[in-house]
Amino acid sequence: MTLDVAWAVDWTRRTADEVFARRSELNELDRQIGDGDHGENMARGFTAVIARLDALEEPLGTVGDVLKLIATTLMSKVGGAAGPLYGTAYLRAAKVSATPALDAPGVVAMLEAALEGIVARGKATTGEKTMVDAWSPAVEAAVAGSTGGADAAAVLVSAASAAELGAVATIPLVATKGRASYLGERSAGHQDPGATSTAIVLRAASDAAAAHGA
Amino acid sequence: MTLDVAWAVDWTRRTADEVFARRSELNELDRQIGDGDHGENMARGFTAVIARLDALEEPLGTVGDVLKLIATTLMSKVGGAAGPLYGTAYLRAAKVSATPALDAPGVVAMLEAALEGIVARGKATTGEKTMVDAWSPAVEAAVAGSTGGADAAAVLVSAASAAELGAVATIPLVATKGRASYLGERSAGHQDPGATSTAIVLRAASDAAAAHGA
Amino acid sequence: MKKLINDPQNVVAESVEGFGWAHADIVAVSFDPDFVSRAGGAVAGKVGLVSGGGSGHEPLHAGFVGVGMLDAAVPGAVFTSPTPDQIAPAIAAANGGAGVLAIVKNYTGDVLNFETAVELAEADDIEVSTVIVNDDVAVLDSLYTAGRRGVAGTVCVEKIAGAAAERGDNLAAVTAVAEHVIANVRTMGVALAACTVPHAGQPSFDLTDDEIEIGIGIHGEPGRRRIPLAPADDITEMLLTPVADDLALAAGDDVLLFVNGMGGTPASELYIVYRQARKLLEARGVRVTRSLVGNYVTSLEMQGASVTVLRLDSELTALWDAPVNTAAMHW
Amino acid sequence: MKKLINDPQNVVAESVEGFGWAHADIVAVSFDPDFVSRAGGAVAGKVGLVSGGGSGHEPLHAGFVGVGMLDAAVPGAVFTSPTPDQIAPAIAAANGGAGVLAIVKNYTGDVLNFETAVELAEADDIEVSTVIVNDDVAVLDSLYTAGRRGVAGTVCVEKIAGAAAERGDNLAAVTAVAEHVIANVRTMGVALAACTVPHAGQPSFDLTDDEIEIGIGIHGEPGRRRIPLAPADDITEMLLTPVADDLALAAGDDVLLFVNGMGGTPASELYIVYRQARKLLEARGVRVTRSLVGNYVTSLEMQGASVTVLRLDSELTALWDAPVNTAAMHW
Ligand SMILES: Nc1ncnc2c1ncn2[C@@H]1O[C@H](COP(=O)(O)OP(=O)(O)O)[C@@H](O)[C@H]1O
Ligand SMILES: Nc1ncnc2c1ncn2[C@@H]1O[C@H](COP(=O)(O)OP(=O)(O)O)[C@@H](O)[C@H]1O
Ligand SMILES: [Mg+2]
Ligand SMILES: [Mg+2]
Ligand SMILES: [Mg+2]
Ligand SMILES: [Mg+2]
Repeated sequence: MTLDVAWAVDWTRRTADEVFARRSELNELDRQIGDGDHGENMARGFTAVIARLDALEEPLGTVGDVLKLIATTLMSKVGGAAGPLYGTAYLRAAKVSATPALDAPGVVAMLEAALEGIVARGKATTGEKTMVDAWSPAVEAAVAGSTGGADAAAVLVSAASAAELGAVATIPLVATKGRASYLGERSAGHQDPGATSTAIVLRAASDAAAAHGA
Repeated sequence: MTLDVAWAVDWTRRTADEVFARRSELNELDRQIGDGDHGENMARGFTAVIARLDALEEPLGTVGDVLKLIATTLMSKVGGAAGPLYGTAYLRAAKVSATPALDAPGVVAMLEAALEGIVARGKATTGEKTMVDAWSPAVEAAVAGSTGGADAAAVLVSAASAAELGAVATIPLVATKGRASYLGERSAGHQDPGATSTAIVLRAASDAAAAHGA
Repeated sequence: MKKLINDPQNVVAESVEGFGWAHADIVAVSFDPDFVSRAGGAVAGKVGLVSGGGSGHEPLHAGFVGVGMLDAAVPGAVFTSPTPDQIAPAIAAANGGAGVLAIVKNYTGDVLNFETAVELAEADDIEVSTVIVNDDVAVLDSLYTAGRRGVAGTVCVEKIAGAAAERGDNLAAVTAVAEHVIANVRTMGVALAACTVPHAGQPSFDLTDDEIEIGIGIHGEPGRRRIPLAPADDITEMLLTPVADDLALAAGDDVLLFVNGMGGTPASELYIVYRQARKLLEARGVRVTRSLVGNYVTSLEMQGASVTVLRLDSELTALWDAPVNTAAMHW
Repeated sequence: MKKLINDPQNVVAESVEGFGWAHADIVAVSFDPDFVSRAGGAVAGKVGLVSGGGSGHEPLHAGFVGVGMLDAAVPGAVFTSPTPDQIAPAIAAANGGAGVLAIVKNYTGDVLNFETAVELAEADDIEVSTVIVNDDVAVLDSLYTAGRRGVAGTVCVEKIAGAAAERGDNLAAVTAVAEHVIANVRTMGVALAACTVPHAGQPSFDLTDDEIEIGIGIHGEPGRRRIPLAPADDITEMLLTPVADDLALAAGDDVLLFVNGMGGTPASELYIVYRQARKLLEARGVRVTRSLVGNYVTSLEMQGASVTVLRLDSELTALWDAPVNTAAMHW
């Protein structure tokens, strides 16, 4: 199977729905160790993304076109740290996805590009209690899955599960990047909001793939 | 019996003790319908009064001297509405008490002068929910007692009791003078702080008289 | 109660001392009795302006001592009028030989203590005239009250009378200008949350999470009525309408629109109130030709705001625009 | 949560609109994308100054747009950095042909969004240099953090670099002055009570009635440590000492002492903090030659304060004293 533009659009809508549904949860996670706006930022961004998707006069041609629309919208609407980080992630992902559909290696390349974008902008490595701690295991899991012969949808299942585990695994970490780092030791004991939203994004991708895999 | 300078000093110390003891209660009454400082104002004033009494090198010669010391101290330390009102009350009372001791008519004259001073400054009549509603029945009771042949101490007992009843009777009133008047109808249902401190002052006078009547 | 204070009894003295150090180029501070006067002392030949009142309304009044505004300010205990033995020396310190205007907010305590102080000053041969500021339209009928309170409009009186004194008007003329401002300035305020007086240790009134007080004064008193929390635009209308009605504002009138913060309200919220008040004035055909937005007459950290409108004519406008150099107002 | 707002989503837009109306002589407001620039536009031949950041810190930054300070300010959502598509047009609006200095507070979001905006502006052939303000000594070791935050010291950078631009310094020189200020300014803050972001509806952190947060930033984040409430003099010492130590202040140094209110602190308390901070500096032999006390860099209605010290030399002093005409700073 491959994942086409319809999948990409469905992924986006599912991401938006889940971000809206978990907006307060993300705010609350950010309130514990940051400034309490991560849910708000993501919701504002995805509201604009959906508005732009809805306003499209003709369907987009490639997965990359969808991802680029998301990238530019998030960059111009989200602000904060998440805006440029997710913006760059989607932009880099778009660049390697200029095709009508992605197979498993295509999905891996897309996820790798996203992570590279985040690291290029944010300069964080794993263990710093940021969204990198969700993206990085997700990419590793995707690589392993694809190498082992999994199809695109299965690759996304592994990536999403790894991101979720990664997000939970940020709880004991002491932040050394982003706003939570100002708290020092006090940042331990709380789950990173950006890692949590990353898990949301990747689970939406996987759910959309499952729905389209029929 | 007559009430001498020692009585006046004892009256003052008892007033101070009772004001200190009931400072929060007076603040709280004032918080309900005013700005919450009446206990503070009275306590600041009587702290200064006691300090000046304690600093005296030789005893004062007349009851009026004691009252004048209180008057000038309250005027310069209390501020707010209570400072000038009590200040004038004690000043006028001092003027008619320029004698080593007061008999019953002397006590009546002193109380009448105090009330006149308050009315002259504050322009309130009875029923406006002010200290006048304690002073006025106190003076009436004192006049009645003295006319009926009561001695100085008994006159003060009547005055104090009347002041206490008068203070309680301010509860249903709607204030039309002072800060409580800004509340309009909402001032009803609360006891006036100035009327309450008046009852404190007069009960202290009566208690001091009882102690000295021996 | 959490406050950045030491002993509650020393709040005013310590704060005024810090104020004096921070603004030593503008003010001089005297202690025992406590008052603030212009650095350099009274200006010979100029009418002196003195105001004062309870503390807790900062920057009022000490923040307005300086060229173009007050000559002296007298801080009482928090929310308590100062005493005559503070006010009289401040009047003397403000006297440059041309007499002194005392600007008094209409509260029983302030009026009585200033009255006595003025008598003392006059006994020392200082010519004093007094104006009573009473701009608060929340106090409806002075037959049944101690009269309207003096609130944020006091700033307008101090600024404009100060400019008149600075340009050399005599005492009668400065007094007339002050009365002219008083006749044309009205205010109404709202509180979202009470303030806590240092000695009290608890809020000055109790509001639930969805109630506000309309028609509050500046001493933490409860207001005229308690209503459910409403959008800023609606609240602003409840403040602006009685002010505009009381002034009988008509199309073509020029006004100063002054949105005052009570101490604990973010500037952003004050501008939201300003925006709506301005819309409402313009809908009446009134032109807002001057504006002031900020914390000028506060109630400690009270959350809330007041809306003040001053009807302007060309003279008042010119006096408003005249240079002023004080700690809290400067142009 | 009680606020004088309408729809939480419109807080910034409505507030900025009101701000623009109130100060139309000083600023012009653009919407979609939202930014504030000088009335009259960029000054030909002058280096332009742009700053911006999340809203909720008013008067920072829009209140500092005007002659002698900023040319444009970019307000983001509350406590959220603005986006490149707002910042880039603001840079263009500030460009008088001599290039633009972007003054960025050191937060990941601000740095990243400004980075992108600067790239966009440079693509339009505008010369831009960027300085990162990082005065907050509460953030101890930048090895383990995103680096020290930019807080109240930003006002000093904007004022002094603004004066350098106004006197005609070129971009390199204005940038050097800004860097010089940044190298010599340090801040530390305390919160007594958290603030409530409009969309959140609950306080940004929870403190009991006898706890305070030492080392807070300006976004309602919790601080470095939570301690029991203490007298103002003790708290002030906890703020001033790390600031003075980090600057290695020595006897004979001249400094600007800046006590900043976080939005919900009465002016009287700020002066109590100022008084003690000044005493402590003087005890070190340091001379406080300039002072600033007030709400300049706020966190909505947070109760708290910060202490900023800027080491002065004669040039910085002269630039600080240079005339400035903005909504929130004027001399
Ligand atoms: N340098 C960084 N690299 C990667 N992710 C980061 C970095 N800094 C912050 N983040 C992520 O951004 C999230 C916060 O986003 P958000 O709350 O929207 O922005 P802000 O911190 O500006 O308020 C954090 O939870 C973290 O996952
Ligand atoms: N015009 C008046 N005549 C008589 N008593 C008055 C008048 N105005 C106020 N009072 C009394 O003063 C009391 C308040 O005193 P206080 O709280 O010390 O002063 P303030 O109102 O200035 O805060 C009221 O309870 C009332 O009894
Ligand atoms: Mg955040
Ligand atoms: Mg009172
Ligand atoms: Mg009082
Ligand atoms: Mg943020």
